[in-house]
Amino acid sequence: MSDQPNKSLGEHKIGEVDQANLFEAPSIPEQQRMVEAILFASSTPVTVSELKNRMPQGSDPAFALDELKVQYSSRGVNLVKVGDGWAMRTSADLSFLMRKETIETRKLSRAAVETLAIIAYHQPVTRLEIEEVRGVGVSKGTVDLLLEMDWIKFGRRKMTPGRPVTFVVTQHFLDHFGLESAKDLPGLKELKSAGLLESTIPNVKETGEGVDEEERDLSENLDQPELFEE
Amino acid sequence: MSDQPNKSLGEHKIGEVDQANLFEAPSIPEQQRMVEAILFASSTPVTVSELKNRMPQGSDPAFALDELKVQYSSRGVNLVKVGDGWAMRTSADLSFLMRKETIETRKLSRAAVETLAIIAYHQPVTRLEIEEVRGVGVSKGTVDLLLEMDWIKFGRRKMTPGRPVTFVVTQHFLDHFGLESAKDLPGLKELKSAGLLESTIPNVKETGEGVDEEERDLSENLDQPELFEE
Amino acid sequence: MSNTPNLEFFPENDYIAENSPESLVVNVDGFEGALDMLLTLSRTQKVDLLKISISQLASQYLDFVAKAKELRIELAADYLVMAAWLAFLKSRLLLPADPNDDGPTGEELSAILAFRLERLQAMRNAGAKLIARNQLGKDFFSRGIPEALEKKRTINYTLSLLDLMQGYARIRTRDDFRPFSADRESVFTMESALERMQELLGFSGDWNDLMSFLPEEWQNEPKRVRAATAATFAATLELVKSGAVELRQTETFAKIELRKRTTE
Repeated sequence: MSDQPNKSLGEHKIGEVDQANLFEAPSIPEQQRMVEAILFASSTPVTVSELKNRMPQGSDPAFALDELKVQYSSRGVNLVKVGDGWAMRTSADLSFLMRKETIETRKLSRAAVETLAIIAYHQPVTRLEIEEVRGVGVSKGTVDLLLEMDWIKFGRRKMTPGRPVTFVVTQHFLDHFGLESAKDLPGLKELKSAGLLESTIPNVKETGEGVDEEERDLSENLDQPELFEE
Repeated sequence: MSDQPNKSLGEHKIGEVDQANLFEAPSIPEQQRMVEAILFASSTPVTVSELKNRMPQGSDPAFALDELKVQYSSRGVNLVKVGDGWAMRTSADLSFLMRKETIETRKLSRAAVETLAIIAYHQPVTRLEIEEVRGVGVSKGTVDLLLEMDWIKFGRRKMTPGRPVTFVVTQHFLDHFGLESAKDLPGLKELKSAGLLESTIPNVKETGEGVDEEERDLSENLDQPELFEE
Repeated sequence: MSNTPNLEFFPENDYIAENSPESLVVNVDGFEGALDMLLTLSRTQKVDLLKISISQLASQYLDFVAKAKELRIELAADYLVMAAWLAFLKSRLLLPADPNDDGPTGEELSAILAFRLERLQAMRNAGAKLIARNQLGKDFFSRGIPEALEKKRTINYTLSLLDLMQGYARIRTRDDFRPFSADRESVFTMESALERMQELLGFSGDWNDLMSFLPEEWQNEPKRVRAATAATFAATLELVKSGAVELRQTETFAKIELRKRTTE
């Protein structure tokens, strides 16, 4: 919300457009208006390629998006990236105003939350792998519920005997939890470096004698509730 | 989206807020964010009094709305008044982005093909004459479709009782089929030699008593072998 | 090892419900399987997971299973599998390692169990963190009045000159058979002739000329006479077939006569 965008427009694009695509591409501010209109109108994320398809020839929605993201970052409505798509979402700090809009959701069972977390952090993951982590069978009802909520979907089959089907999280999952990608899951890095996202112990011989540094860090990490900052 | 809002904030309100309602009312930019978020998320237009109810004490949504309205006036989404309430709407000039145009290729119905063929071969021809040749009625939809496709148009009225309107083919029709004039259409003899006509060519003179001049002309036309080239 | 597990220590009070004086039913629903129970048991050691004594944990668990047996508590299969595995682990930890044995050492087995407990705990924490995040429809919102994408379908009709010509050829060919549909006025149908004959026969028992059965208005124009004659003759044949009428013709091109058949 400053004169920044205009500056960068001048630098990056307007010259190009004027010379090369004078009668083709709309001006950069126009392109921004178009991206704005399309994203505001849609309740689900819109991909860059879909934006491109809907905008006039020669448009560069990716560039317009970058600018808009900055402009909206301080507003009551923000431009957020969700997987491959972009969406307008109200700022989370204003949730107290939205009691009227709040949708009452059913509380998920512990099994469902754990299963969802395992799928999100281990994806793509087979049912058997989920069961191994939890030490107990995964009920059909739990998987069905998560599928029905459109939080998980079937991924590619594993190239292991039986070619079991895998589960992955959906774009709607990312959208629901305000994640740009599955890589932004809280604590993912720490879990990964601690080897806790492996299906087997990273190094059996070593762990038998002494726990290595990373694992010790993790355990401390887990005991200390982390503040999540976005 | 310029530095306007900041300017106006400074002039109009910030002073007031700072002095009078320091711990009560949110700052003007905050109030704008709130109004923005509420209007965005609401499923119905929101009135000023409803905004006031939902926002923290001391807020002045009417003022925030005025400011926002100006800010959004040049954007892809505008703040519009709907009845007593306010809502966000796509800018009218961008409504074309809200349409997804798909082009579907379809075969013309048999009735339409035959009607068009009769018009092309017999023009100018009245609806009644078309029906006589086809042996069945001609639906309004078929004629409308051909008119809409700009393949046929109304010709002169016939100088017969009732002065019925006639149909002729258009320039667009000729262009579409690469014909210089409707006379370039291959005659019945060519159709036959091309194997398109199974039975004998009927003698036009016999088909009825009231063959008018034009039809006779046509039949002569058809007897003269014309080369058809595409 | 003095830490003999007391069944009452389990978190929920309703964990064990008295069913009958002789048997207790363990509410295993409170736990998500044996691993979950081990994780819960490990918390009683009040140390962090990595410093936990696996051998102590194994003993706790085995004592629990033994006590359950003593009390005739039915345990799910996976609890028993875990018990067997832990018993094996304990024996490995107690006995000196056999240099000829290629199997995992007690320490390795312990590490595996510790890893599984850690991993489960980590996923449990991750799930809690996930659910604690801001959520769509609860903390942040999408557009309340989404504007639908209006789908406009443009239909492009295809028509080649060949289609057009074929269409025309089709109509012209059809013209050859037009009398069937076009000349309704001079058509006397067999159905109406049959109807008429049935009426007239009621009054006549003598031989009558077929032509006398033609309706008056069909006797003037040759075209109409032909049509009426054909229809009436066909109707007559139909009546003969059903046994209502007798038919005779004395010689070629002579009059065709008919009479009502009398039932004898």
